[in-house]
Amino acid sequence: MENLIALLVAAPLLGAVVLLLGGRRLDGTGHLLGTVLAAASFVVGAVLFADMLGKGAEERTLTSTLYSWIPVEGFQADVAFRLDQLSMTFVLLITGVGTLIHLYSIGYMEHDERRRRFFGYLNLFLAAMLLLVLADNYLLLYVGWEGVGLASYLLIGFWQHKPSAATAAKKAFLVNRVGDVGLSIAIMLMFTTFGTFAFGPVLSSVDGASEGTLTAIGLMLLLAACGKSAQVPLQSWLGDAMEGPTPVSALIHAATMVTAGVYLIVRSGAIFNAAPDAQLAVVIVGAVTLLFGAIVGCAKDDIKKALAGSTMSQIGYMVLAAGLGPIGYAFAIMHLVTHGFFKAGLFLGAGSVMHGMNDEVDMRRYGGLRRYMPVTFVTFGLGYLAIIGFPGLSGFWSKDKIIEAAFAYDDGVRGWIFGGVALLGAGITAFYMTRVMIMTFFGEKRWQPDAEGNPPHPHESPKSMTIPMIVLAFGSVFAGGFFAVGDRFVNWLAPVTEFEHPHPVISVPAITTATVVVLLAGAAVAWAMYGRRPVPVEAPRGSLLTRAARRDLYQDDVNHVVLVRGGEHLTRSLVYVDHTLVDGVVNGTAAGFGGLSGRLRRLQNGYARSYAVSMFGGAAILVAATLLMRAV
Amino acid sequence: MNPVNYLYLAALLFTIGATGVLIRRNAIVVFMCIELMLNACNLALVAFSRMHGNLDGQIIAFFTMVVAAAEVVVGLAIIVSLFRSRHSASVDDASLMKL
Amino acid sequence: MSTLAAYATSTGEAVQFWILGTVAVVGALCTVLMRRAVHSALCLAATMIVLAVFYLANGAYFLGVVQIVVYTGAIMMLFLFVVMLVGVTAADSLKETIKGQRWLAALCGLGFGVLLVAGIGNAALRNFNGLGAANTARGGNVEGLAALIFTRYVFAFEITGVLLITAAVGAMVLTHRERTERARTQRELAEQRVREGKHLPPLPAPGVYARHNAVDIAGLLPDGTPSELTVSRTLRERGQVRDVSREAMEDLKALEQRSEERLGRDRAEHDRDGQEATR
Amino acid sequence: MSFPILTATAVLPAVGAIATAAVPAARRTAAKWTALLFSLGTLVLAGVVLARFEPGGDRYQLTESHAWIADFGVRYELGVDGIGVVMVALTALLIPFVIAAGWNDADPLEAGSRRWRPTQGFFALILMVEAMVILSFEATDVFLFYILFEAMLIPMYFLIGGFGDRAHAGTEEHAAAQRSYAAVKFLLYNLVGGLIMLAAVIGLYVVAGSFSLSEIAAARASGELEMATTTERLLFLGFFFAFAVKAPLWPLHTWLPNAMGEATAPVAVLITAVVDKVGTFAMLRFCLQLFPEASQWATPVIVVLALVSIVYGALLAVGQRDIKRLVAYASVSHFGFIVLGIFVMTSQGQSGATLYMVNHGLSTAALMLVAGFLISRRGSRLIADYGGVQKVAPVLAGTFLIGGLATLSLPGLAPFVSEFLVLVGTFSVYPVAGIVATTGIVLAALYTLVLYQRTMTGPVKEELRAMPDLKARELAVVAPLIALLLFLGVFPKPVTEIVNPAVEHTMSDVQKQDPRPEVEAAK
Repeated sequence: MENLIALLVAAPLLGAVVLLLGGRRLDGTGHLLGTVLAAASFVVGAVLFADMLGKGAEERTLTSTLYSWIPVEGFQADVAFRLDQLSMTFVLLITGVGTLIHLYSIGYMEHDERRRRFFGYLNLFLAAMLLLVLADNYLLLYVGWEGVGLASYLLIGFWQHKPSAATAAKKAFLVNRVGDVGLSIAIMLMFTTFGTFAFGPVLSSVDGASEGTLTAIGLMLLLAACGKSAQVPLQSWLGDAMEGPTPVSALIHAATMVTAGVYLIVRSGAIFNAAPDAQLAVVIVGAVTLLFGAIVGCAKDDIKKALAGSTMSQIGYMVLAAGLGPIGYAFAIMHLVTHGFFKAGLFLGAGSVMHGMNDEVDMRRYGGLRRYMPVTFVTFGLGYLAIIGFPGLSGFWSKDKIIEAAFAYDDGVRGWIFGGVALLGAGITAFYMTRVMIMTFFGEKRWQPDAEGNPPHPHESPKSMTIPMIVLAFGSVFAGGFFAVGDRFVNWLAPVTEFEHPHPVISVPAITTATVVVLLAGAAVAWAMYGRRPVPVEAPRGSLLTRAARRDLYQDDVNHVVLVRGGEHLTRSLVYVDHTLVDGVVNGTAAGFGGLSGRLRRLQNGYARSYAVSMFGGAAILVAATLLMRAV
Repeated sequence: MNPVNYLYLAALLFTIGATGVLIRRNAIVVFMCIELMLNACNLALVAFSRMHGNLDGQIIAFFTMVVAAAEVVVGLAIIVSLFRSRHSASVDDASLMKL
Repeated sequence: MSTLAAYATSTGEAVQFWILGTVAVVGALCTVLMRRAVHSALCLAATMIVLAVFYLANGAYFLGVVQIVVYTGAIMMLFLFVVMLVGVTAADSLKETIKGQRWLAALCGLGFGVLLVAGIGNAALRNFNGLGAANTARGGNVEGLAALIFTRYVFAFEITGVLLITAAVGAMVLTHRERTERARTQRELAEQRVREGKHLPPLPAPGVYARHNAVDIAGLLPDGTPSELTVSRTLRERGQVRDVSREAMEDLKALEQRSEERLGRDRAEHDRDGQEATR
Repeated sequence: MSFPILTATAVLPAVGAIATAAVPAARRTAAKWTALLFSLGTLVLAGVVLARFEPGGDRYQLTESHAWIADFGVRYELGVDGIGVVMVALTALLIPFVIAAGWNDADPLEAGSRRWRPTQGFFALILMVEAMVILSFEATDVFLFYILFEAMLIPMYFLIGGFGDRAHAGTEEHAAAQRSYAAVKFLLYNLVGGLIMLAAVIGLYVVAGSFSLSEIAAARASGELEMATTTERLLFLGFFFAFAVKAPLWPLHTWLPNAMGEATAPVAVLITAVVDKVGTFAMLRFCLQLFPEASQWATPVIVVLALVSIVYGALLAVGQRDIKRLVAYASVSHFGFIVLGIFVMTSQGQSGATLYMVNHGLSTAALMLVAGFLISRRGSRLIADYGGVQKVAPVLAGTFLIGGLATLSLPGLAPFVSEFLVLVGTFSVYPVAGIVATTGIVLAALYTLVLYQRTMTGPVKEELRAMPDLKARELAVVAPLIALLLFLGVFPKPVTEIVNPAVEHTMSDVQKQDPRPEVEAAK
């Protein structure tokens, strides 16, 4: 069984290699190959899952060491895999959703001449993401971590001829790199503290290390998670990342890659448990991002960017839960999985809408689409209900648990604050998702012709696109309930992540009621604002908050002024300094010698008599020297 | 009188000759000044010969004369051919020793 | 003779040194300072003769004679010969053209002289052996020199012999111009003149005046300026052409003035005569 | 006595240089093939050396020793340790690529140009450089090393000054002036360094009475040879200065951008990937081994200089408008990492530094050679003259991206392994320095991706519409490099196995131990 683990990674990797090196011969069949290999990986995952279910809870962890990667004195890094319940969850999510999105992409990318390469990149992403969750040490995790970053870079910038796509790709990679610095430093700290960075030894010897060191490691891991999972303050890339094709947004920037930060925190739970300050930082980051993403999501008119804001916000929930410690880890992962279903479904629905609307993304130019795209409408609607936490659907089960856990944080003021934030977030979520729903599928048609003047002809998407949407909709509806009933999911993960029952500051039924009330209120407000009045095609100027939210609460502007402009000035002045000062000193010396030589050259006037004078003077000096030496 | 005075005289003549070489532009006169310097050296050598009581100084003076004769022959030949080509015997006219 | 060569100088030698030494220094200075090369050469010859006397006085009889024969007799004559060849009467300008050269030269000369004098003055040169023994050891100065030249210095001697021959050949090579083509006949020269179209007739004759040697006086053109063509190029280059153009005009002017005076006086006389006649 | 294989690795390219130069002027292709075959032969010999080298054996292996200048105790002494053998292999490996990449670079320019470009000379000079670099990696006699260290400047000078990049702004005369400026600057910088080193070499002989590395090191280790503290420090500085110019370390780096900018891309690779490595290699072999105490004394300053190099080089790379100068400044940054790894004196740092030398050679070669192919197509070195290349030449863009990703040390590619080892090695003794150096990876991403974005993505520029993709020859140059980068990225063990024992030796030279971890982790 251990040997199958490598196969999980190898299958999509093989696909990536073949598709990227294969050349145009594979243009006709490449997408099928990519999809088949992704599905093969899912099948292997399913086999391993079945095997795992057959074992006792404590014997479910599989490890497999392939070979010694970097053997250096005192520094041993292996290519080793660990498959436990946590990784298994991710493997199934990644390969499952991944396969569906491969399927979807066959239709979505049908007219793109570079479809083969797209599938190559998707396979590369799958391989890297699986490596990330299967790695048995932090360094190998780092490889996967950067690998998904690369795949994300390639896929965001897939339409490279669009300067905005290329810029967005670069931005995503760079912001992620800032997070990577955190991961690097965390690994180095682990190495100096424990002499190793393999999961087992590090996590089991946490007790020996000082709390300060652990807090430092925790904060660095948090920085890494912020980069990858688009948490404040490194969230700015996610909105721009929507420049990529929609399946990419669904797979990478909603369901899987952006949740890697949550995985990292949960995986390193032992470290965070021993460093409460770091945990607090995680919770704060989660809470802030939760509100930040939700507010941004309220103001965006671009359907994908609104969904991106929502993603940010939902991951904020997960990070918040992960920061709560053993009471939250399992819920974080549970929300991660349900979110994977409904958010991927929502994105695919959005893609389907765009597909039918000449790639229009502005929701103000949609309207009344429910009659033209019934399947999309239904699946999107189910996803919508799931995400706002409508009782009974997936999102309700997972989000409600997180809100409960947040109220249970620290029994006191903190519980109230973070519980309140989580509750407020649920309300805002209901508001902006209802807004998206209404603007897209209800109301009157506000369709506009595209740049070439063709009016849109909305139509239902082909089967290859609708089937994945339907499957995901099933997940959106039933997964949460399946997980939550009898604490199945919690029990499944508990051996890895530990679990404690949360004790909220107020009673659980009260919280549940409050949640339902808040989300109904949010939805009602949205209905009042967008459902009962016509939506203007041109966006109104809006309030101060709306304008700020449209601009991502000015975070990009701050980045631009501080980092981009500042950086430009810095590099420009450094280039100047290098040229004038560092080089100038040398060139100045050279010029000085040149000038001196020029002066001295005049002594060489060509007149023999002049030379004779110098000879004579030299002779005189020699005589003088001789006499002096004799005299001394 | 001390025979050292011959040395003083030789030094004086040598200096005058050297200064002449530096001052004059006419190649022939420059040559004469060089001869003057050589003669001054000869005088000193002869005086040394007398002081030390052996003849080696005179031998060297003798060789000096021979070499001076050879040098004059070649030098004057050079001056003549220079004059032929340049219609001038000034040493400053031959200032090609620079870039 | 042997006493002369001894280290103790006699009063006579002292007197001779001071007189002839002065002459030698003056001769040397004149060599440097005379404007005409020929004068320099003569002054140098005088200095050399004085030096010959000093050699004799120092007991270097052979060298003294050689100095007169070789230096004064041969080398200086060679100098004079070349001076004549190059232009005997051309006077050099003593104006310095290289900036600072004269000052530097003077400074170096003075410094060097002072250094030499100081060096000699500092040297311990008090005990002289005198040349007597050396000069008489083999029977005389010449024999003594000969013994040395042909024994210890024989290689140097032979090499200087080679050097002399080389120098003689070198001088010939340097000054000799090989005629590489046949000399042109008079006819060819004439034809060339016709082809070039200048001076077809013979060059104009120099000016001829009764009072002058005519060759060095340029003939005058109709406007009274001298014509370059009428005098030899060599004379021109030496600057020995005399310009009489102004002289002639002045002569004429003087003549006219004189005749004016004469005529004026005549007229006055005539007037007076006339007045007297009318009276 | 066994076959002198080390001498052979240097003699073969030297013979090749003569043979190439001797090919008649009209038969340019024959000369190219001669050069290529000789360089491949050298590669085979280097492979033999690598195979005969036993990682666990003596410190110096395959040694040769002959008297040379007996009066001064100068010997012709060769021998390779793990680091040397790796560097020899790297050099022998890269030269065939350099030759193949520069296949047409030295052809005569179009008619009407007055510049004379002797094709034979170009390839002969490259082989000459190879011979000297290889021998300098093998020399264990300080004097012999010094001679080679200086002598390799001569062919390099002519390669830089004589065979400029065809792509240049402005007139031919202006370009020639730039080129000669670059060549003279290269020469002067290195000569000044060499001069100071010569003084130190002589000083070492005066103090130690020998030029033999092993003798001096043994005498030092056994305590027979006592050096006064000041003497040792001065000698160390003399050596270090020369190597820091060569490496190049801030602020002695400014010759590199000029030289790399003006030279043809293969020669630029030769400079940065091969010749400059002699500097860092010599720091490891001579500075640390001969002057361990002084090396430790100077470590704080050198670490700071290396950090400045890393950050400064990267920032300047961001600010460049010229592709080749950008790569040059990136190299300055990378050399900062190498020097950092050498002087933090931990096993990880030194293994990383050695590995870095190899990986930087490969990654810079890949990036620079592809950049050279790109530049030769458009005839411009300015980034602003490009755009949208990805659309017309996807293979070229792809290889360029991989070269760039290697430069920014993406995990999975070889440079990551070495960079991380250097960082870990640094962090374990100087945490702050480690953190500062880590920020270099963000800047590396910045300059690489900005370069890629501006040249390869966006709308296609009008002038580039007809640009051809990589030809077979060019692909044959780049593909093996990329394959190696990938291979060493996922499986660096073959190299680390050879390097590790040598690093242990060096660590014992400087009498340093790796810091123990705070907590003994449970197994």
